[in-house]
This record gives sequence, structure tokens and C-alpha cells, in this order.
Amino acid sequence: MAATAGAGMAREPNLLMRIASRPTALIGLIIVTIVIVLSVLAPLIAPYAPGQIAVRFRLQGPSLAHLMGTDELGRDVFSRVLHSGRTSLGVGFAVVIFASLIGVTLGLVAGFFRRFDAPVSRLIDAMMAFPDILLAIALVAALGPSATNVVIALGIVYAPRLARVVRASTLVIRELPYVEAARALGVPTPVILVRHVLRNVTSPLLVQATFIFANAILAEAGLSFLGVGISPDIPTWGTMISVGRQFLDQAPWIMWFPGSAIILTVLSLQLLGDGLRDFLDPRLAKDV
Amino acid sequence: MTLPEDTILSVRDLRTWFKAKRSTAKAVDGVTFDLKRGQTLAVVGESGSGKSVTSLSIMGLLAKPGAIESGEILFRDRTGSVHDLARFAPRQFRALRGREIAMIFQEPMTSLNPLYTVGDQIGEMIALHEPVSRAEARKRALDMLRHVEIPDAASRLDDYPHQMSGGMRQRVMIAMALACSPSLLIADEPTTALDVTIQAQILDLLRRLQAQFGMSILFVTHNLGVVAEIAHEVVVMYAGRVVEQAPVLDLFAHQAHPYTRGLLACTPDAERDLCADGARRALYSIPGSVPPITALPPGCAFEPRCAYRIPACTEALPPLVRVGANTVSRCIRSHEI
Amino acid sequence: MSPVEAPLLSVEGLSKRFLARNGRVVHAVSDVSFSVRKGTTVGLVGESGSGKTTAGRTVLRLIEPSGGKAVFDGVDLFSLSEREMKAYRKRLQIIFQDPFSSLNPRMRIDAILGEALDAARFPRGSARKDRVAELLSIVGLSPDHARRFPHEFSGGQRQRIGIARALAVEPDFIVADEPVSALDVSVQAQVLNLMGDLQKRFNLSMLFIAHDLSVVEYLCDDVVVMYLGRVMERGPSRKVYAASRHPYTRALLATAPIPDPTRRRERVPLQGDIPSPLDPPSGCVFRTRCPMAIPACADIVPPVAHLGGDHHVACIRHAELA
Amino acid sequence: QTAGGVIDVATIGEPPTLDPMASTADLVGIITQHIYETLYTFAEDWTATPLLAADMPQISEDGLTYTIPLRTGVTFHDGSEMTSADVVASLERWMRIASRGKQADAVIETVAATDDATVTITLNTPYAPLLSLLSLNNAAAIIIPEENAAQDPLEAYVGTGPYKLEARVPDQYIQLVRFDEYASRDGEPNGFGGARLQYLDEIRFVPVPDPNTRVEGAVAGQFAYVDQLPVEAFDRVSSGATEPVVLAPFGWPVFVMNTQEGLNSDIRVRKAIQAALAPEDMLLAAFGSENFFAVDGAWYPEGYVWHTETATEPYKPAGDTEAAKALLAEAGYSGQPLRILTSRQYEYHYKMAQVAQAYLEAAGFTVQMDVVEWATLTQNRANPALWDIYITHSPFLPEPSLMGIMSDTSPGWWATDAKHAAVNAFNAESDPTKRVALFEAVQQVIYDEVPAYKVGNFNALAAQSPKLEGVTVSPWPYFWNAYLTE
Amino acid sequence: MLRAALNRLLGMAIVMALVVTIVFIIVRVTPGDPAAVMLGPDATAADIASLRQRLGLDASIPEQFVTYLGGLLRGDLGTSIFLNIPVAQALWLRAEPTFFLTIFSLLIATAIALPVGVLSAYWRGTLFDQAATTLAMLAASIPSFWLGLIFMQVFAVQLGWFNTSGFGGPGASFAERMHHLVLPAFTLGLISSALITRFTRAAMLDVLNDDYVRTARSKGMGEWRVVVRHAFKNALIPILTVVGLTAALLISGAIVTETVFGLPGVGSLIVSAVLRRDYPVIQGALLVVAGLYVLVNFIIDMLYLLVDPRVRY
Ligand SMILES: Nc1ncnc2c1ncn2[C@@H]1O[C@H](COP(=O)(O)OP(=O)(O)OP(=O)(O)O)[C@@H](O)[C@H]1O
Ligand SMILES: Nc1ncnc2c1ncn2[C@@H]1O[C@H](COP(=O)(O)OP(=O)(O)OP(=O)(O)O)[C@@H](O)[C@H]1O
Ligand SMILES: [Mg+2]
Ligand SMILES: [Mg+2]
Ligand code: NI
Repeated sequence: MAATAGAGMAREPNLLMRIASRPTALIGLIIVTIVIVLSVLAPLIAPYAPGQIAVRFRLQGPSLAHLMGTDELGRDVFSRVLHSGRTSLGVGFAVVIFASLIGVTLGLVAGFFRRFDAPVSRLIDAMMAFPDILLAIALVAALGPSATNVVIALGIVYAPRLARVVRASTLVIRELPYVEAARALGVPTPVILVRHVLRNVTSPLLVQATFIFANAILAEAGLSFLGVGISPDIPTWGTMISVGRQFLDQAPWIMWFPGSAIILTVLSLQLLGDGLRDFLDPRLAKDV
Repeated sequence: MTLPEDTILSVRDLRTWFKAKRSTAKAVDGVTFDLKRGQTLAVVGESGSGKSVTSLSIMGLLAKPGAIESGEILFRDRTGSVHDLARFAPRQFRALRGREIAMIFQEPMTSLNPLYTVGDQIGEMIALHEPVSRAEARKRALDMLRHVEIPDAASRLDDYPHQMSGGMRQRVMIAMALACSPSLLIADEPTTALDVTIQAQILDLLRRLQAQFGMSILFVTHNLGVVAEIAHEVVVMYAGRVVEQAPVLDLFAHQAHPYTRGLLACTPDAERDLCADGARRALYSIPGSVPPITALPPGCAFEPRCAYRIPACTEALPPLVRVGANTVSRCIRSHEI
Repeated sequence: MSPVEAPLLSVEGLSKRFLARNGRVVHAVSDVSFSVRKGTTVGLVGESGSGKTTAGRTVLRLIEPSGGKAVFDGVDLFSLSEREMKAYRKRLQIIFQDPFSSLNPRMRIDAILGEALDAARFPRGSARKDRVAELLSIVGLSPDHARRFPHEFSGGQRQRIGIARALAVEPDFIVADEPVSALDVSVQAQVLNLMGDLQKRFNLSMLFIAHDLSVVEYLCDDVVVMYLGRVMERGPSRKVYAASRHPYTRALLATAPIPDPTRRRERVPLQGDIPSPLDPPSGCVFRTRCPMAIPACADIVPPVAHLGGDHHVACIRHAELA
Repeated sequence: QTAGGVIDVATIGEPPTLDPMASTADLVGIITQHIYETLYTFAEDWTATPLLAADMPQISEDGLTYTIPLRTGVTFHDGSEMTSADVVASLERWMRIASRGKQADAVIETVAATDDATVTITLNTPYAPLLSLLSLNNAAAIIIPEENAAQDPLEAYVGTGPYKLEARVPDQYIQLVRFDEYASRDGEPNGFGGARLQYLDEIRFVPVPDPNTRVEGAVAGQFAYVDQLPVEAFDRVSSGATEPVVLAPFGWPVFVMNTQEGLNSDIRVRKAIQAALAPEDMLLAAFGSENFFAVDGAWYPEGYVWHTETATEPYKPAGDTEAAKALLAEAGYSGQPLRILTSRQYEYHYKMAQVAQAYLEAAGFTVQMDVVEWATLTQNRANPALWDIYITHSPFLPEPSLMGIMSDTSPGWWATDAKHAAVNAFNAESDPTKRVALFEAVQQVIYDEVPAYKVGNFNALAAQSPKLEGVTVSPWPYFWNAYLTE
Repeated sequence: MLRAALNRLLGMAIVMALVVTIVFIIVRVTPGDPAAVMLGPDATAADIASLRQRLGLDASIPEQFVTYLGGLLRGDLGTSIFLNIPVAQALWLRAEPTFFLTIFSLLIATAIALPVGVLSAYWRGTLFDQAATTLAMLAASIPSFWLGLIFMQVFAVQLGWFNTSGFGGPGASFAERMHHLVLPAFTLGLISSALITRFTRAAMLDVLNDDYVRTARSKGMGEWRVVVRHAFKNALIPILTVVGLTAALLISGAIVTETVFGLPGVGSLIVSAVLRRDYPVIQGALLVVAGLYVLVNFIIDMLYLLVDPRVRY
């Protein structure tokens, strides 16, 4: 009875406009964009090649020549932070894509087809039982350390989280009258799945994907820090910190800058995700 | 503060607004009515017309951006002294709620805390306002369950809300509300969520309890049938404003406001709308829909949909004018209708 | 039976059981029979949980039935395979209660109607645009609403779009599941008028589900009264309303509030609550609340008595109510 | 100098085993040298000196028979007394299991007990390094009771050392307590030899695999002794609750070439690498400050008898990119990747590899770095198909024959006639002074054929509590003779 | 109630069976022959064959699975290659620091998160709320190893209040051991408090809008009582879930934190096991950790039954 005409006005299609109306989300979006642009353009922006060694100029503090100082081999920390961003964001992004492919499929199947719900859900539960870093370590240990394998491992780690969200939304959407209307019209099931279900789970999916992006960056940094991640000659923020910690005393900047880059990127992704969630899907606040 | 002896509640030109950054929702914007002791005043209006906001304003339970902008809510307590609730501090409300004014809500399914037994929840009400022992509170709770005619009350006392049906829960809500014998009961659509047969039971119960406890009832509803069943007086609201107040018999006999008239005409009535051969006459319908309360026209809010509208309607908000002995209406053409 | 002509839809012995969470069985609909003649509207009334929605949706095979027959235009829909059913989908349509969730929020109105037109194999191209405009004007909307999203409409307007979608495939039969319950009273009348008009104009047959008795009386030719998954009484509206032969129907009619304080009746409302469909009472499901119940009511499911003129009642004491 | 006290020693990790025969790991040697003893050991000047042997061996004229007198009255931790039977059984086990023992097995004919207190070793060819092999503490020729000698892996950790194993919690600590029946040699301590004094009640070796955690632990004064700190931490350790201990020089990092397969089977490529590398930058990157390394092409630094500058001209501190390019062109190199196998277990290996990569690429090489776990590295280096260079390091071993490249079978598989000529002559000569001269020839052939590239010398940094005294600076620190002051 | 408990138990059993299968699969996807990898390059063919036999690798995959299951049922998780002791024992030896670290971090996290979450929901939109939400988000963005390093630098090295690493030597008293856990526990606790704070806030916001909270207010109840007795108790149900989830996340965190602080716990055992290629330990740890997670979830389910009358039908 309480349905008012006004309640329906809550959803406007222009996402960007709506993000812009929330200052924290906007800040998140801006920073994320800047980080992405800087990383993508790293080869153009970076004043030095990331691997360019100048041992004579090792451990120099930030200066005009080296905005973020140099590391233990005299490499330019700024250039390395930029290039590391490529790896970290690239891994994060690939993880999101990979996890989405698996997660969305599993979630849709479990949510839409009753008969698959129980088995797929149990599988999701079982996969969720492994803490992310642990499962990733085990998988990387099994598959061997490489960027691809880190992506595969983290993708497998995060897929069930996405699957859960997609399943939960699908369960709700499946019962909605507009899906029923489509069935009454005789619209084929695959079309219903894509046009009506998938399209309407994009909001929670987008929100969750943002958080997974953030988590994947943290997890990748953790793996690299532990030395079980991507090969150490590809600079990543995690390896930079793991090396930099040896020089925490003499050259704290080696560790500070990549650390700040992680925090800034992850924080802004979270701000963005939080903002997205607030107006895309308030219910989502309840599940993880 | 003057309030006639027989009046327990008098709301005078109440304005409750929800201020947001960009727009202000004038949810209640000029509500005036009086409720006489021992009587039932029904507030009717469509969804969003401000009925709930009015009752929450009286209880001091407005949610955050909502605040009383202006107006008075005069309430006479048991001792006979009159308070203006519009100016009450939260602390003052606390002593009043439950003891002087109690409230029941639309959704019996969610209005009870799922984690406590119904006995606990009724007992809690009593313990809050009277110095009673646990055992005593429990005994009183049981009494109340009997008053609201819950079968086998003693065994239901330790039930959790989810073990009860909607009708039973609404009875528990009523028992809780009346546990400290308040002088005013605000019922916000207490039967809307219930089936007709259960609705009839609850209305029946409320009538009987009113006779027994003597409380006044502010009954919020959008169902004119229910109004006809239970009310002594009726207030009709539209877009946050009172458009008409009249005794129930007068109102149904003659509507002073075009909106009230339309409202009555558009519910199907077999006698009126069906021909002898079963053919249907078209129902009377009010064209258009309710305007959003964030952008009300400066004049009469009903004007765009009104069959009686004249250019003057758009100019200024029509005042509430007395049209009959006991009827007031917010229409400049009331007398012509 | 004394059929004038073969009904368009005839439902016989329909039942639907759900498996509840803890493995128990919900008897949502049991042994329900009714028929809908061409060009008429049958009202389905009952309290909430009585199985109205379930009955309506099983007829359309949106839920698979547990038993019974639904003969539509000479074919038992329940015996069709999912593929054969496809051919019938466009002849049977549904309108929903909730105007907000019955339209996909991410599709524009022309896409929503277009989906229905696809189902009707309506060719793409400019003819389609005209057809969308036509549909919109049929339900009283303007053709330039086609490019909007659902959220840009009020509840009443959305309900009209829902109706337009159902009409797009030119169905013979429509299930309308409480199409006006969610609407404000002032808008409700607009939609009721529209539905009445369209029914006449397209000679539609309709199963109209409602819990508002006055709406059913106004709109429907026949009425089916359900209680706890079973049919208590059915027959032509006028007969049922004027001379009900079932204590439940009588109680419903007596307790429904009428907007007329002068007719305020002193009446005894039905006692007690609706029993749980998980374990319905034995015999007559209504007996636990029935003012006329006798011990025999507990023993047998009351047989359906045919009172003539298509008026059927399931009560062993119906004769006493004559 | 008071008896008593308990010390915690932070080590670089959990030893894979407590059987020093089974492993060449320094860590295993450091810990187990407290538990087990060998017949001989090294004196302060790195000459062999008797430990369980009563005296230096009597070597026959032809250099083929070693008669070793044993000490009497030495008891094992299980209370039994050491006899020649135990020694023979132990040495046979050593020759069967230990990698250095296997090396010796090739030249040993028999090991026999002459009487209860004498053992005779007969060789089939004169072999000068034998005493050094018997003295080393890794892959060590430890003496254990005869009845334990059949165990493989070793299960009873019974030795004759000054400390015995009390408890071992893997990855947490290895607790050694004073062995009260220990029979020390008389006289003064002399390096690993001489008298062994037991002041401390208990020594606990605590594995702290993370170098930074070790540094923090040292700075916070959590340990009495912290082994193997990154040299960069010198300043921090100096300002903390501990004192730095510098062992200078400690050893040499080395790039071992795969002479058997792949790019480096071509000597010209190896020479090009030799020319391309710039040890100065590599060492600077690896060790941070010139205080911690020396750019030195001689395989033994000054101070060792083996030191010689012979043939070190190709070793260019700043590298010679042009020469390298020329050599490479001559070799007909066409861009096949040069695979450098390294690990980050020792961070300085990896840093040197990174700098090396830069210089090699400047000289025209295509470099492929394979950074793997140390465990994987030790595995992969055994497979000639997998690598062209692998990086390792070694402390300055008292006997050059013990260096990896001296053996034909160690990874790298350097086996040429020139090598054999030089090395065999060196090994067969037992006169120390003549051997020094013969080593010059060995160094010459190494520089000629480049089976490995010695990067330079580096120092090791450890830290110890100011209260701990009596610890001799050593690549294999030992804590008998050590004591705590107030 | 018993029925519900049995139902959950069955669910747990199914999930656990899947967990076991997943672990089995992960280990079997290891490319190459695990026996050869374990024994290293010097191993002879005979050695490898005997190890294969000992590990049961010569049997067919289904047979291997059965043997593996049989071992599990007897509590046999295999034997560590490197440490040469049963994996169960290796894990048990390392359990103490991890156990207390998890408990302490969880205590710290909840002690921070619950009040902050509740208050920021209650004062939604105020400066406090904004500050709390932003800080929580910041905390969730900091890599735990980074925070651990900073803490170590400040509190252990500079101020000298705590040890930088380790868990006390042999014979260290309980108090001494726990003292070593302070910094790591705060590191992990702070970071995981972020998630719980956000969750608590969301759950509270949800309940604060619920009808029964309004009912409680309409009774004339004090705000404090409304919030604690009526709102918080209801919010506790979703909060319990996230606390359980955090317990699992803490194990992830422990892997990194224990490495940073050199704690001889299960986390650092796992890292060493990976570096040492000690597959049985990795396998066992995976299984035990996942099993614990499932168990914690089960316990939380049981708590639901206690807290929430609705689920005990
Ligand atoms: N917290 C709020 N913030 C902003 N607007 C509000 C808020 N609460 C209510 N309103 C607005 O106030 C108006 C009146 O709401 P109210 O709940 O009083 O209507 P009602 O007459 O009780 O309707 P119903 O029949 O649906 O219960 C509505 O338009 C609603 O949107
Ligand atoms: N998918 C389902 N699973 C289990 N039980 C169901 C399901 N759908 C409906 N039911 C049960 O079947 C019974 C009939 O439900 P139905 O929705 O048909 O009633 P209704 O008459 O339409 O009620 P309302 O007036 O509230 O719409 C109810 O008791 C309901 O709980
Ligand atoms: Mg309301
Ligand atoms: Mg329904
Ligand atoms: Ni008939």
C-alpha cells in the first residue's frame, strides 16, 4: 500500500552524475582514474626506465631528479612506482575479469536453476572456507609463480565471493514479476537470463567487483611481499615494499611510496565501491 | 494554552518538513484537527498524504531530517494539564510515551521485536512506567493478553512473535499499547496489512476496548470503509494538508471538499455502478495523480485534478473554512458543492 | 452442468503442493475447479494465502501444477510439453499486482513492449514503432512515452504499461493478479475503468484475482471464493453476492467494511485465525472458524453441490442457508 | 669469567637436519659443531689441528697411509666411551653419506682400527686435502657411536661435543645444554681447536629466517648473538642494544658457469662474460658500502697463504664492455638468452644479478633471469639443461680443493685437461709450501677457462650482546669458550 | 532445535567433504611428480619409487583419494618432508601463537569495532560517523605487512616497548610469550576492525530503521536501552557472521603478520612450507584452516539458534 509514485524515482540511469553527487565517491573515482591513467601512461610519464640501474646513485632521497628518491640499485622509485601500478592494477583488473567470468556463471546457475542451487552453493561455501591469501599461496605453489598463475589463483579465490552476490541477487530477481512476465510471453530462458537477470545484477556485481579489485591488489601485494607472487623482476608495489623494508632506516622512501600507492589506490577503490553501493544497491551492505 | 475541557488533543497548523540539501519535502504542511475525549478520530488520505508523519510528530518519533517547523500539538494529560508537544524535549516525551500516549503500527509482522517473547515485551512496557516486580509485570502482561482476547493467553505468553499470526500479533501490539492505560491511542493503519475477517476482529476489539478503557483514538487509515466502521470524526488529508474535517455521518452524507467527494465516488459500489442487467457504468475517477510533495503548487494542491477548479484556486492556499455546523473544508468553493 | 457454450478455459481438479523448507508440504491449491467463458471475467477472491496467485500462475504454467487439468480452447495445457506450451504462451497473458517490480527497470518502454512483440513474431521495422504507439494509446499513454524508463512513471501509469505488454501479443485470456491493490484509490478507479473497457473492446476473457469484494462485484461476471487452497463457492457474481450459500462467503461479505456509516452493522466477525496451509484441518478446511460447523464437517471434504445456473458450493449444510 | 647463563642465538633458519654428514649447509655445521666433534679441526690460522685425534696423523713417505692416534677417555653423550670401532664406523658412514666423504671415498682404500686407540687410513693415491676434509664441520666426518652409524637418516643425536641436544622444536628453537662429562683437550683454546671451555649452561639456536626480523631483533637486544645480518644494517646494529661483529673478509660471491651445455659451453662466451661484468658496481649494489666488500680478483684475499695475483688481469673492476662486445662478436653470438639462475634467499645474490644483467645487456647479451626459491635453485642447478649461470657464494675455505669448481661433478661440470693437470698436481702434493706455488697454476687455469667468475670479497656482519664475551669471529660461530659478563 | 542443529551438522559435513576434495585436487594439480620434487635432484630412481609408494602415488587417482580419506579419518595428515614429523604434530607445535594471535586480534577488533560501529550508525551522518567510516575504510586499505612494519619500527625499535620478533625462547613464561603477541595482534586487530566496524554500522542502520525499534521508542524507553536491548541485539545476528568471517580472514592475515614479526605460528609455517616445497604441510594446513573455518561457521550457526528464536523451529 505504501508504494508512492515518488519511491519509483529513486533510480536514475546516469551513473556518473550520481557518483558525482557524493563527494567521497567522487574523490574515489577521481583518484582511481588518476591512478589508472598514470599507470597506463607510465612508459610516457616515467622519467627513467623502471629497471635502469645506477648503483652510484643508490639510496638517494627524494629530489628534483628523483621525485621519490632512488632504491638500493639506484633505480628511480617514482618510475618504479608508476610501472608497478601497471602490474598491480593489471593483476587486479585481470582478477576481477577472471573471477567475474567464473563467479557470474556459477551465481547465475545457482540462483536461477533451483536444481543446481544446492550443489553449487555448497561448492561456493567450500571454496569460501579457504582464506584468500592461503588459497592463493597454495595455488601459486602448485601452479608455479607467474603473473598468470597469480591471476588464476586470485580469480579462483574471489570467484565464489562474486558468485554469492550474483546468486543472492538472482534469487530475488528470478521471482520478480518482470521475469515472470517474460516467461509468460515465452521468452527463451537464455534471453531471460541475460536481458532480465544479468542486466539487473550488474549493480551489485559492479559494487562487488570494485571491492574485489581492491582486495586483489592487497592480496597481490601480500603475495609479492611474501615472495610467492609474481616473478621479482617485474616491479610490483608488494615487492618494492619487501625490498624497501631492508632500508627502512636509511631510505624509508623506498617503502613509503609504494605503500602509499597501495593505500591510496585501495582506499579510493573502496570509497568508490562504497559510493556505488550506497545508491546502486543498499541491500548489499549486508552481505560480503 | 487553551483547550476545551472535552478535547484531549488539538493539532494546530502543524508543519513537519523534511529538509534535504536541494529540496524540502513538506510532508505535513498545515494540519489542524481536534480530538475529543473518548472519541475516535479517523485520519484518511492516500499514500504519502502525511498521515504517518502527523502521528509520528505527535509521538515525537520523527526520523532524522524530519522536524516540526511550526504549529502546536496541544495535549491534555491525565492530570488535566495541557502540554504543547511540538515544543517537547526528547526527555519529556519519554515519560509521556506509553503512559499517556501509546501507538500501534501498520505492520504487525515487524513491529514486535523478534528476539523477545510477547510476555517480555508487554511486561517491559509496564516495568518502564510503573515500579513493578518481574512477576507482577508478567501477571499484568497476562491480564492484558486476556483483555485483547487472545485464546489460551497463559500459554501464548512465552511465545515469540514469529510463532503468532498477524492478527494475534496486532492484538499483542494493542495489549502492549494499552498496558499502562494511556489516555490517547494512536493507531497508524492497524488493519491495513490484515485480511478482512481479521480486520473486522481487530476493529471490533478496538471498539470494545475503547468502551472499557475510555481512551481516545487517533485512527489513521486510507480505507473509507474502515472509517465508516469506527470513527466519530474524520479528517481528510491530501498532500500534507487537511482538506476537510467533519463528523463521520456528516462527511459521508455530504462532502464539502471536491477531493473527499471524488474519494468516495471512486470506490466501486454495486448499487450505484452496476445496472440492473449487470452492465457496468464507468466508475467515477479522479484524473491525474497526487503531485510530489517536494513541488506543490502555490495554491490548492488538488487544483490540477479538480473538477471544480477556477483560476482563483491557483493563487493562494485556500484557508480551512467552516462550512457546516461541525465541518471545516479547505476549498474556496465549498459552499457551492 | 448446463453449458451454454464450451468455456474458453476450464480448470478441473487443479492442485499445487509446495515443498517447504523443512521438508513439509504446503497445500497451496487443492482440487480447484472453475471455468471462464469467452469474453467474461471471473473473479477469484479469498484471504491472503488462500492460493489465488498460485492458482492463476499454475494455469499459465508459470508454476508446474501438481495435478488436475486446464483445458484451454480444447487442449489440456497441463499435458503439453514446455515446447508445445510456447505456442500457447501468447494467447494467455498475465498482469501483476506490483507496478514497480513488474517492469524491468533497465529497459525502456519500447524495449519492454518490443519484447512482447518479438514473442508475437511481430516484424521489426517501422511498423513496430507504430504498434508500440498504438499500444500506448490503447492504455491511455502518449506515444512519446516510449523512450522513457519505467521509473519515470507513476504507479498507475506503470500498471497501464503492464497492461499494454499483456495486450501486445493479442491474447485471448488474461490473468490479472490483484492489478489494482497497490494503487491509490483515486488511481484505482482509472485502471479499473481501463480494464473494463479493454475487456469489452477486445472481447477478452479474464481471471481477475482480488481481495476487495466490491471490486470483484463490480467487474466480474462470475466469482470463485477460495479458502485455504480450496474453492468454497463459485457462481455468477450476482447470485453469490445476493444469495450466497456458503458460510464463508457470507462471513466475508458481512465483514468487508462498506463506506457508509449509516449501514454500520452489528455483526459477529469470524473467530480465530486462518490455519496454516502446512497442516490444513481435516474435512472442510473452513470448519475451525465456521459458525455453522458440526462434527461431521471434520470427517469428509464437503462435496461440491451444484445449485443450478453454474452456482456451486462446497458445504454440507448449504441447504440450511437457502 | 663465570660459568652459567643461557644465550639465544638467532640463526638464519631452521636447519634441514641435525646430521652434519648429511648436509653441507653452513647452518647445520654451526649448530652441530657444538654436539659432534671430528678427528681434526681448524686452528686459528686455519691449519688442521687434532680434536678427537690425540695428535696429527703419521703420514707414510709415499703419502698413502695415515695413522691416527685417538684420545682416550672421551665419552659420548650417551655415556659410552669412544673407541676406534666408533671412529671406523663413523668414517665409513661419512664416506657413504656425506658429499665430502664421497669425494674422499674415491681416494681411500681402507679405514681400519689398528688398536683401540689407533685408526689407519690407506689411500690409493696421495691426497693432500684429506686432513682438511676430515676437519670441516659441514658434510663433516663426525664421530658417533658405532651403533648409530647405520642410521640414515640419523635418529640419535649423540656426539662427543661440549653441548648436547636437549630439545628441538622445529622452527622455534634448538636447545643445547652443557655436557658435563665433556673431555676437553688441555691447554689454551686455539681457533676451533685446543681446549674447549664450557661456561654457558645453555645455548638456544632460534631460527629467524627473515633478515629484517633478525636486524630488528638485534637492534632490540633480543638475542645474545645474531648471525648473518645484511651488511646494510651495520649502522642500525651499531646504535642498538648490540654490537656489530664484522668478519672481514668472509667469503666470495661467485657466478658459476655451465661449461657442459648451452651458451657457456663456448669458452669465448664465458670470456665475454668475464669482460662484461663490473664487479665494483655489483658489489656496491649488493653490499652498500665499500666497508663491506673488496674488489679483488684473487681467489684468496691477502692474509691467506693461497693469495696470489697471478693471472687476474681479465678481472676489471669497472668491466670492459667494448672488449666483451668484441669477444661476443668473435663467438658469433646471436641473441640467445643467457639464463641466470638465482634466488632471493640471499638478497645480495639477486642484487648482483640485477646489476650483472644491466652490464651484460650493455655488452650485447640477451639476459633471462630465473629467480627461484633457494630450494629450487639447488635442484635446478643440477640439471645442465636449465641454466647458463647460477649465483652462489662461499666462505674462504681453508683448503682450495674444497671449492666447488675443483670437482668435476659439481654443477658447472668443469672438466678439461688443463684443469686436471693443475688440480691433480695440487692435490697430490703434500708439502705446504710447494702447494702454494701449485695453487698459482690453478688460479691461472681458472682465469684462462672461466669456469666461474669470482665477483670479489665480502664481509659478514653479525651482532652480539655486549655482555657476551669470548666469541671468536668466525664464519661458523661457536659458543664454547663464550661467557656472559654482568 | 535439535533438528535444526542436525540439519546444520549435515550441511557442515557436506561442505567439509567438498573442502577435502578441493584440497586433494589442488595438490594433485601440482605439475610433475611430487615425489621427485620432494626428494630433489640427487634422488635415485629407487628412492623416488619408494617414496611414491610410501605416498601412495603409484595407485590410481580414485584409489589415492580413498587412501587419503582413510588417512584423514584416522587423523593422519601425512608427514612433513622437511621437518620429518607428522604434519598434525607440526601444526600443533605451531598452534599456540596463531591461536592466541587470532583470539587477541579478534578481541581487539571487536572491542574497537562494536562500539564505533554502533555509535556511527546511531549518529549517522555526523562528523563522528564520517570520521569513523573513513578511518575504517583507511584501515581496510592498509596492507597488514606494511602496518606491521610501521608498528615494529615505532613501538619495538624506537620505543622499545615490545619485542620485534619471535615468541620468546624455550621456557619463556606465558606472560612473556603473550607480550610478543601484542604488536602483531594490534596490527591484525586494527585492520580487521575495519570490516567489523563497517558491518556493525550497516547492520545497526538496518535495525535502527526497523519497526520494532520504533515500537520500543513508542513505549517511552530511554535511547540507550532502545539501542542496546532492542537494536543491537538484533544487529548481533549479522554481526556474528562477520565476526566469524573475520576469524577466517585473520588466518590469512596471520600468514603475513607472523612472517613480519617472526612468530613461529601456523602462518609462518605455511610460508616456510611453500618455500621448502613441503607439500604435505601445505596440504595439511589448508585442510585444517578450512576445517576450522567451517567449524567456526557451524558454531556461529549454533549461536544463531541460541540468539534467534526464529530459526529454532
Ligand atoms: N524520512 C523521510 N525523509 C523524507 N521524506 C519523508 C520521510 N518520511 C516521510 N517522508 C515523506 O513524507 C510524506 C508523507 O509520508 P507519510 O508516511 O506520512 O504518508 P502516509 O500518509 O502515512 O502514507 P501511507 O499511507 O503510505 O502510510 C511522503 O511523501 C514521504 O515521502
Ligand atoms: N514458492 C512457494 N513455496 C512454498 N510455499 C508457497 C510458495 N508460493 C506460495 N506458497 C504458499 O502457498 C499458499 C498460497 O499462496 P498464494 O500466494 O497463492 O496466496 P494468495 O491467495 O495469492 O495470497 P495473497 O492474497 O497474499 O496474494 C501460501 O500459504 C503460501 O505461503
Ligand atoms: Mg503511513
Ligand atoms: Mg497473491
Ligand atoms: Ni455444473
